[in-house]
Formats: sequence, C-alpha cells, structure tokens
Amino acid sequence: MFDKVLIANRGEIALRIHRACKDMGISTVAVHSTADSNAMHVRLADETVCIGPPAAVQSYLNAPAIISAAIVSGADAIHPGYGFLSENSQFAQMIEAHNLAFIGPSAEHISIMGDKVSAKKAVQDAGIPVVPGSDGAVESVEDGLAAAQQIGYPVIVKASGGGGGKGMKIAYTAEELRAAIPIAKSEAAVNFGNDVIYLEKYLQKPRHIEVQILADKFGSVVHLNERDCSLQRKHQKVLEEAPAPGLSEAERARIGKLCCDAVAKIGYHNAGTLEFLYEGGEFYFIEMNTRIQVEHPVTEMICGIDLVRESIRIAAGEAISFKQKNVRVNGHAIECRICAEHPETFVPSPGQIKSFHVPGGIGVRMDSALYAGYDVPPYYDSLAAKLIVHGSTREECLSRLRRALSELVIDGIDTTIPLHQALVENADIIAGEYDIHWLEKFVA
Amino acid sequence: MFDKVLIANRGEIALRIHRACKDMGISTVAVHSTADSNAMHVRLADETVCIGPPAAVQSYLNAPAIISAAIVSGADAIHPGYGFLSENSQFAQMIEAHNLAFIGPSAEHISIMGDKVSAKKAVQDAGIPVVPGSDGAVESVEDGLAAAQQIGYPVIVKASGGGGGKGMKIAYTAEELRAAIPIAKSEAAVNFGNDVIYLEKYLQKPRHIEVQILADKFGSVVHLNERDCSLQRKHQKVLEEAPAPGLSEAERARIGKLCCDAVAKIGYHNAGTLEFLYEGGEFYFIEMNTRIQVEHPVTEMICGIDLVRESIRIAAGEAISFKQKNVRVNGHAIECRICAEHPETFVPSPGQIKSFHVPGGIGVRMDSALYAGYDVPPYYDSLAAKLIVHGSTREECLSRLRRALSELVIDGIDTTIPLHQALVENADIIAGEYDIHWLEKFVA
Amino acid sequence: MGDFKVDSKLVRKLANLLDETGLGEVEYESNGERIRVVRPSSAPVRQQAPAPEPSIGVGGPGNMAENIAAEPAASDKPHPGTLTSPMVGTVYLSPSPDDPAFVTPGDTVTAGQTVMLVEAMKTFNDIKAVKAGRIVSILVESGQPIEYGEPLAIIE
Amino acid sequence: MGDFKVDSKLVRKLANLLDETGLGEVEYESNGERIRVVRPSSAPVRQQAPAPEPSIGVGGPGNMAENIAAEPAASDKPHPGTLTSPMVGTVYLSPSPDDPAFVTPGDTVTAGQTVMLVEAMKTFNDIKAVKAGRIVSILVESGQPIEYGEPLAIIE
Repeated sequence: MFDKVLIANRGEIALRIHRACKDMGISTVAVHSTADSNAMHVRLADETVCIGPPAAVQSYLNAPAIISAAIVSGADAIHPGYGFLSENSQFAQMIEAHNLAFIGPSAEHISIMGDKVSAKKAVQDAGIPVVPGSDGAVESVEDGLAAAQQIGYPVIVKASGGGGGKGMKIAYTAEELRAAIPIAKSEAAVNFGNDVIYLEKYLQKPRHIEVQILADKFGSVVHLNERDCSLQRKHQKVLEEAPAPGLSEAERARIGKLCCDAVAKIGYHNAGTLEFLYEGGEFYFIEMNTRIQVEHPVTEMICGIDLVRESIRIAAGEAISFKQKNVRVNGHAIECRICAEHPETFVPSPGQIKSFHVPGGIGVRMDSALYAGYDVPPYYDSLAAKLIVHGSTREECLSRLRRALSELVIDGIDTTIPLHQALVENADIIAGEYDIHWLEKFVA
Repeated sequence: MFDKVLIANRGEIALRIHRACKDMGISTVAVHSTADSNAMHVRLADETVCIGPPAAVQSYLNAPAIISAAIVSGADAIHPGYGFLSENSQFAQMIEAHNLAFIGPSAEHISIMGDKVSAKKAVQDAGIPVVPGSDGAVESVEDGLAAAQQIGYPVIVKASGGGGGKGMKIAYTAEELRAAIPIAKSEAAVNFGNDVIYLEKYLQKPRHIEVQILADKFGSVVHLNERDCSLQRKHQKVLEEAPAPGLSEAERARIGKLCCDAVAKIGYHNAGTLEFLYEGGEFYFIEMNTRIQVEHPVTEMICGIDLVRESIRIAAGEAISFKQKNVRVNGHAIECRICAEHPETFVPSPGQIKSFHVPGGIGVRMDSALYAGYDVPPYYDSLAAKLIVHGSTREECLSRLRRALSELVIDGIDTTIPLHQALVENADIIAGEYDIHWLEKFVA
Repeated sequence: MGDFKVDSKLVRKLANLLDETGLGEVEYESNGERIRVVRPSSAPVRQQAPAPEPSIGVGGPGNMAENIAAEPAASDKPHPGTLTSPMVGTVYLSPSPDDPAFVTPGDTVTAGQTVMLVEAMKTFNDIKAVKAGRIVSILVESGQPIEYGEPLAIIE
Repeated sequence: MGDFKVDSKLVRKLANLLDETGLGEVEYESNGERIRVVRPSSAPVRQQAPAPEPSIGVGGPGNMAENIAAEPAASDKPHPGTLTSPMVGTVYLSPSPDDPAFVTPGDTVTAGQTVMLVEAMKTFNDIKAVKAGRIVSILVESGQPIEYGEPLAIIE
C-alpha cells in the first residue's frame, strides 16, 4: 500500500480523497493554488504544497508543478479526483514516467475512452449496445430510407461536420425522412462546408443511467449497480439517485453483467462508469468516464462500499476487497449537488460563508469542503456541497432528504438549496417519473 | 401510524426522535422548559409548547404538564426518550389513561424491570443467566462456605441493607471467607442496623455487554446483536462499540437467542436492552433498560436498521419491519459521547458555542443538538454530541474515528474531545482489551 | 440620591478610551468615588421590533436556516403587571360557556380574585390576580391553548 | 463627581500592558485610589508574532480545531524586494555542489542576473533578480524543497 498520496484536486473531492487516505492510514499531500491556502483539505492534509496562482491552468492543470510537488514531498501516488487532469492521458503517462503511481486506469484506456469514436467502437466490440445508426454516411434518400427501416423510427439526421445541435432533423415517418434528407444535406453544406450526413435512432424521452464498475489488475471486474442521473441542467447533473427508479431486477442484472464482461474484455482497471441513455427497456452507450464521479456516494450508500478506497487499493496492485456475489443493494440513496449559485438564475455566488450547519442523524452524509468563515473563491466550479441521504425505501429517502434540507444552513452566499427543496416536493420526482429533459423544463 | 408525536425530552435524543418522526412523515411537538426555547429540536419541531421553568422537576419531569401539552396540541403519542420520565411506569399509565400512546413498553413491564429484585427474578425465570449467589441470607460461616463451594471463588460478601459498595468483602479462598463473614456481619450491623449478609460470585475484570432487542405486539422478537459498553467513568458510559471485540460468533448467537426467548416469554414489547457482565465466556444479567439507549446508534450503524423508527412502529401497533434472518452485521461501529465537561477534571462546562464544525464524509454520523451560537444551559446533563463512526473493519473504524475527531470543532466550552482523541490512540483500546475498570484507571 | 451628579463628560471620555484601547471595561476609584464603564462583549444591535408573542400551534418554522436567520428578538421587558400562565393547558375566561366572563377590561380586581380558569388534565385551575388593580387588557381568547409563562392579562 | 480626574495616560499604559502580557484584566489599588481595566475575552489579541513562513514538508496540523483556532495571522506585508519562487521544486544556491554560491548576502546584483536555480521535473530553471540591488538576505538553503510563491531572497 502507498505511504503517501498527493491529491491533485481541490474542493469536496480533494477532501473526499484525503478522508479515504486517512481512513486507510495513508499520509496526504495537498497541492493548492494561492487562492486555496485556507481550503479545508489543505488545513487537514499532512503536508501542503502551493503549486501556483489561482488560474487553474497555472495550478490544478499544471502537470509539471503537480509532479514536482509529488517529487519534493516524496509521495508514492497521485489521485487526480474528477475534472482538471483526471482524464488527461499524458498526465497519467508523465506520472508513470516519474515512477509514481497514477490512481486511475492506464493512460491507454484513458486515451481510448477520451475520444467518442474510439470509445464507442471499443465498447461495441466488447458487446455493449450503442445508439443504432446508419453505417457511415447516407448518400441518398433511398440510402436513408433503407437505414431508417433497419434502425426503426423516429430517426435523427445529423451532419458529420456538425455539433451543438445545429443541422439536426428529426423524422418520425418515412415521409418526413424523405423530406428531411435533402434539406439536411444542403444545410450541412452551407453551415459546415461539408454535406455528409448520417442517421441515428432518435431517443425521445431517455433517462441517463450509468453503471459503476471496479476492475483490478488481476482481471476481476465487479459492477456496483446503476445510478439515475437524468436530472440535468445544461449537461450538469443536479440530483442523482440509486437504484434507478423503474428499472427491473432483470434489467439491472443484465446491464451490470454486460458492463463487467466488456470491461474485462477491454482490460480496463480501476474505477469507471459506463453512461447510457435508457429508453423503452433498451440501453444505449454514451461514454465511459475513466475516473471517480461526483455522484459516486449514492452507490457507496446503497452498497456499503468505499469506492475511493477501492480505487486506491487497485492502483496499489491489490485485489478488489469483495466479490460480485457480496454486493447487496440496501435501500435507496439520493445526492443533491448544492452549488454556490442563485437558485433561479444560476449566477455563481462566490463569497464568505457566514454560517454553516450540516444536517445530522441516521442516514445523512455530507461531503463538503465548506466551513464557517471560508471564502468560496471565484476561480473554480460552483459545487459547494453534496448532501447524500440514504433510506430503507425511496419514500423514506425522500422524507429524510426533506428533513435534512430543512436542517442545512449555508449563509453568506446564494446556493441551490431552494431548488432542491422544490425538487423533493415535486410530484414527478416523488413518482420517479422524469427523463433527461425534465429539469430543463422545470427550471425554465 | 401516528399523525403527531410529542417528544417528552430535550437535547440530542429529542432531536433524534424528531428526525425519526420527520423521516416517517409524522408531525412533531417539542415540549421544552424556558431554558430550552432556542434548542435545536424546538427550532425544528412543527409545534412547540413551553411546559415550565428550567428545573427539570417542573418541566421535563412534570408529567401533568407534558400530558396537557399533548392534549392541547392534539398529539397521538408521546416518545419519552431516555432519562427523565422514560422509565416511569406511572407516566406510561397516565398517558394510556388519556387515550394517548406511550412509545415504549407497557407500564407493567417498566415496573417489573425498574426494580432490581423483580427484574432479576423475571429474567431468571425466563432462562437468562444471572450472577450466582447464596440463596438468600448467609446465617453462619458454614452456610457461607457451603454457598461459596457452589458458586465458586472468588465471592463477594454483601450486606442486604447496604449499598454503594459499603460493607462489601471479597474472598478468594475458603480461608479468606471464613475470616470475612463475621467481620461483614458486624460491619453490616453497625452501618445498616441489620446484620443480614449474602454471597455473590465476584467478577474480577468483566466487560459490560448488552443485547439490543425489539419486540412487537404480535409476539415477534428479534435481537440486533450486542454492544460493548465497558468504557465507563462513574457508571457513565463514555465510548461504546459493536460488535463487542473478542466475542465469538457462537457466543453472540447464543446470548442473542437467549434474550429473544426470554423477552418473548415475559411478553415484553418495544425496544429494550438486556445488560450483562461478561467474564470467562459467561454472561451475567445486570438489568434491563426498557427504553431507547444513548448508544443505540452503534447498533443502527452495523445493522442498517432505524431503532427509533421501529419503536414508533411497534407502539403504533405495526409489526417489526424485518425478520431475525434479515439482520446482518456489516462492519464495525464506535460511538464517542462528547460531553460539555473539562476533559481531565470532568467539571461541567455550560456556555455559548462559538464555533461548531462537524466531521463529514463516508461512515460518519453526528447526533448532536449543538449549533454555532447555541447556549448550553447549566441545568441538564452534559452530553453535547455523539460522534458515531462506521468502518468495514474495527481497524478501519478506529482510523476513521481518528480522522473524524480531527475534523470536529466545538469551541466556546470545554468538551471531552481530547479524552476521546487519547482513547483512540491507546494500545489497549486499539487491541480491544479493556474491562469495566479500565477507564477509571486511565483517567485517574 | 438627591445630589448625585453624574459627570457625562467623564463617561464619554472613558467610553472613548475603551474604543481607543480596545478594552472591555474600566473601573476607577478615587477619594471614595468610583466609576465603572463596560462595553458589552458582543455589542448587540438594539432590537426595536416587539417580541412576537408565543403561541401554541403556530409552531417553529421547522427550518434551521429561517430560525438562525430569525434569531429571536430580544424580548421587550414584559409589562410589570402581566399575569402569566403557571401551566400548560386551555384557558377559559368564564366559568362556563353560558356565564359571563370573570373580568373584562376596565374592571377593578382585588388580590386573589379569580380572573380566568386553566384546564389541565381535566381539572380546572383558578388563575388569580396576584395584586389588586385594574384590568388593562385580556391577552387570550376563551378556549385557547396556552403554554407555560404565556401572558394572559395586564393588571395595573 | 465634580473633581474626578481620570488619568488617560494610565489607562493607555495599562491597555498596552495587557497587550504585552496577554492578560485579560488588571486591577490596581493604592492610597484609596483604584483602577481596573479589562480586555473583552473575544477581542483578538493583536498578533505580534511574525507569520510563519510556508514550508513544504512541515504540513498542516491535520486538525480543524487547531486550524480554526489558529486562523492564519494576517501576514505582514512582504518586503517589496522579496524574490519569490515561480514554481514548485528544489532550490539550489550554486550551479553544482562544488561551485560557490551564485550570490551571498551583501553582493550587488544586476537585473536579470541568476541568483539561484530551481529544479523541477529534472530541469534546472534560472531564478533571476527582477531588478538591480543588494542581496540583503537569502531565505532558503541549497537543496531545500520550495513551493510556488515561497520567498527566496530579499534584494534592496
């Protein structure tokens, strides 16, 4: 096992990693920008190294500075957390080149999964379902009709050179597709200087469901069931839960098994998440995250397994501490991401925390690097606290979450607490009936 | 199920009950003395009723005032917590007489278990082992020697009229007993005006081990394993853990089964705890507590069961929500009782909390009614916070506890945090090797 | 204290000295005269809003944030003639619904005269005027639940 | 209190004594005269000790309580001629262990003159004087790990 781990991150995830290390008896080195000298994980770490000025590009994204800090502090390993350099394969490579351990997968796997095309190909070859589409470019209306016949309606016409939703056309019938293809081609030509188009199945009201896996260097792979992260605003997850409402035991077991088999085939190791869109009983792969995720605690709460500890163990060359058959889902868990933002306008709200009171008691967990008197700096992302609540049933979990939100106090800055208070009282949320578009409409 | 529960207590247990009620969707009524108008559970409760001045005898021990408050607020049931009126059978009786539900056992069972002699007889008749002793008074030296032969040395000679350790003599051999009996008789006569003496087995280094049970009104009884509460100072528990270190699976199963059978035979219902001294592989009954206990969270953490919820369910006439076979022990839990006392002199330290920061993250639970700015009143007991930590092993639990204690801040008053910090670093505690006398020596 | 002269200038001077030096208290004795000035430790903002009256059934807002924000206003001193409830229960202003009230504002009462009843645990308890005086106002309604210490009436 | 004279200088003197000694209260009585000055308990004692210099390897105390209690002292303004490290690494005062130091206190340097090296990721980076002046002091030792922004030398 490592003696000393350098935490190459900030905020709540840096504290999360610090806590996991201390719980395992490992010393910690906190690296930080000048803006984070008083951050909680810096205060608590065994050693601290200032690596640069506030701008992330000169500090938390400054790979040479972080590796120098690891060398001068004598750390064995570097945990990248999420964001920043966590999915940068060169960073992983540099770390290995300096005979340090990177707490994550191999640089090669980061690289494969970092590219949408290679990721999709890799998992598809390993048996994971992806969104069905035309096999490459659609040359003509007849080509398109034939492909759509195979895929099943509705379909979406996309421009190869496009992005950001531009030039997309949805067709529910052959008639509509016949009309859409010529228009899409000319729009693509005008907008992207390239008239190549292709077809994909159009998912109308999918849910975002993701499967947590752990894989060690001995070829053992386990899945820890799924999370539903459909509640998103501008592609940012807001509230996550596990198990996913409305997923049957059979579906849960099937996708879990598929993911384990694929990950084993790919030869991936460490923690990872396969993200899917889920509609009509089918899963469609979106991407694989090759790092610990913000929402990992909901899985920890229902499985009773410390994911950060396991990721450190795996990186240190140890086996996963349990078998698939020992993974039992117990109850239900929900995480609220509480951001330093206005709850309606979502304008970021850095500033000093005047008072901070966290909810307590049974089934309540708070992952937050805030404390009374702390200044939330304006330079980084706005995630201020994760309130994670567990209950024996989803209903109890929601009641407990309402209760916990009523106990929580973060004064001095705007936060999204009122948004979460509204969500837990909403009939659709209570019923578990929402898709990836629900929240955008709710906050509109 | 009840619609509205009145909480007839204060401090952390009042908040614990409030939280359980809110988690179940039940409204709460907080009754409080004038000294507790700003208490956290009063601030959070749906309704509040001031029932008297600071002195407990006029407020929290004032049964008529509490019942009046239940009537005027329209509560269905009263939860007594621990201490105060929780083991007062007349209070339970008055509540029933006013057509309210008492969240606890029947007045009859409170009464039986409230008297040491009737309690011992009741459980012994139901098959629970008690400390062996002479069958009644020892008239002569010969009587005593014969009894001791049966009991086994060492034995302790006690005065029937005595108490508080006075007039007790320990004899390790027949020789010593021969000398002790006449002296004990004359001392008893002089001290208590009554020379009746009796013998009991003398336990030298016992551990305090207690078994948590739940029994519903349909005759179902389950045990939730044991807690080790040997670390006591002046008969006050200081740190408790579950499972008890050094107890084998077989012993655990045996005593659990014995307790369930006895409780079923006695016809007891609701939550209860059978307390034992444990030495040389044998359990000896001390007393039964007919209420929720301060240390109940360690059991909740290893079993994943909400004991307060179950006690409310049982009182409302529902069945226990699980079966014995569903009770699985997962990992290890430790509770630190943090008191508003000087950590060395144990002088109480009421006063204003200047800053309050609770530890967070995985496996950490805080049950405390403190908040920054709160004034700890001087009128009641000094328990300020319970820090409960869970880990997958006892070792991990201790590491996590060290980490959590390093994150905890309670400023403005003296607390026993430094005592707990010393305990978790102590070799005997780390080894799990301690008995009921250990802490008295440690703090001496 | 006929000729007790307070030297305001001296008090101001000492107050300024406290400010200047950051001290909390100065006590000075000289020739049998003594002065002591103290700056309150937390310098509370003077609370102008009247204290809300306690009332059963309204309940706490059930929210720590609101509560912490709305730190209870420093209660104005209660009127010296306030009669408060010695117990939790239900207050009645007359012996029975058909009877007239024991007292109405403007009435003169003698010490020990019953002015209301409080029912607690099915017994009716007389609430008596602690001193003679005139009923200025009745602060509760008949049949209303009341808590310990709740103001019932003002007698001058 | 017509002729009550307060000795402001005495109050100030005692206030300074409280500061200096860290006491909370002084009471003094002499020839029927008495003075008592008290510092409020929560008033921060003016921090006289210099801010501790950051240093790699010393690390945080690993304890929120100590940290919150020991709120970082308002750092004295750094000397305007302080040369700070532009990167994390290991500092060297000479080109190699056998060579003499680039500079020693008392030396005069020109702007752009190399005064030390910082090794980071196996490359050696020149640390140059940003302006001409005299080396007042060298604040680090050769071979010492340094963090970003750590003071290296003072040039006047």
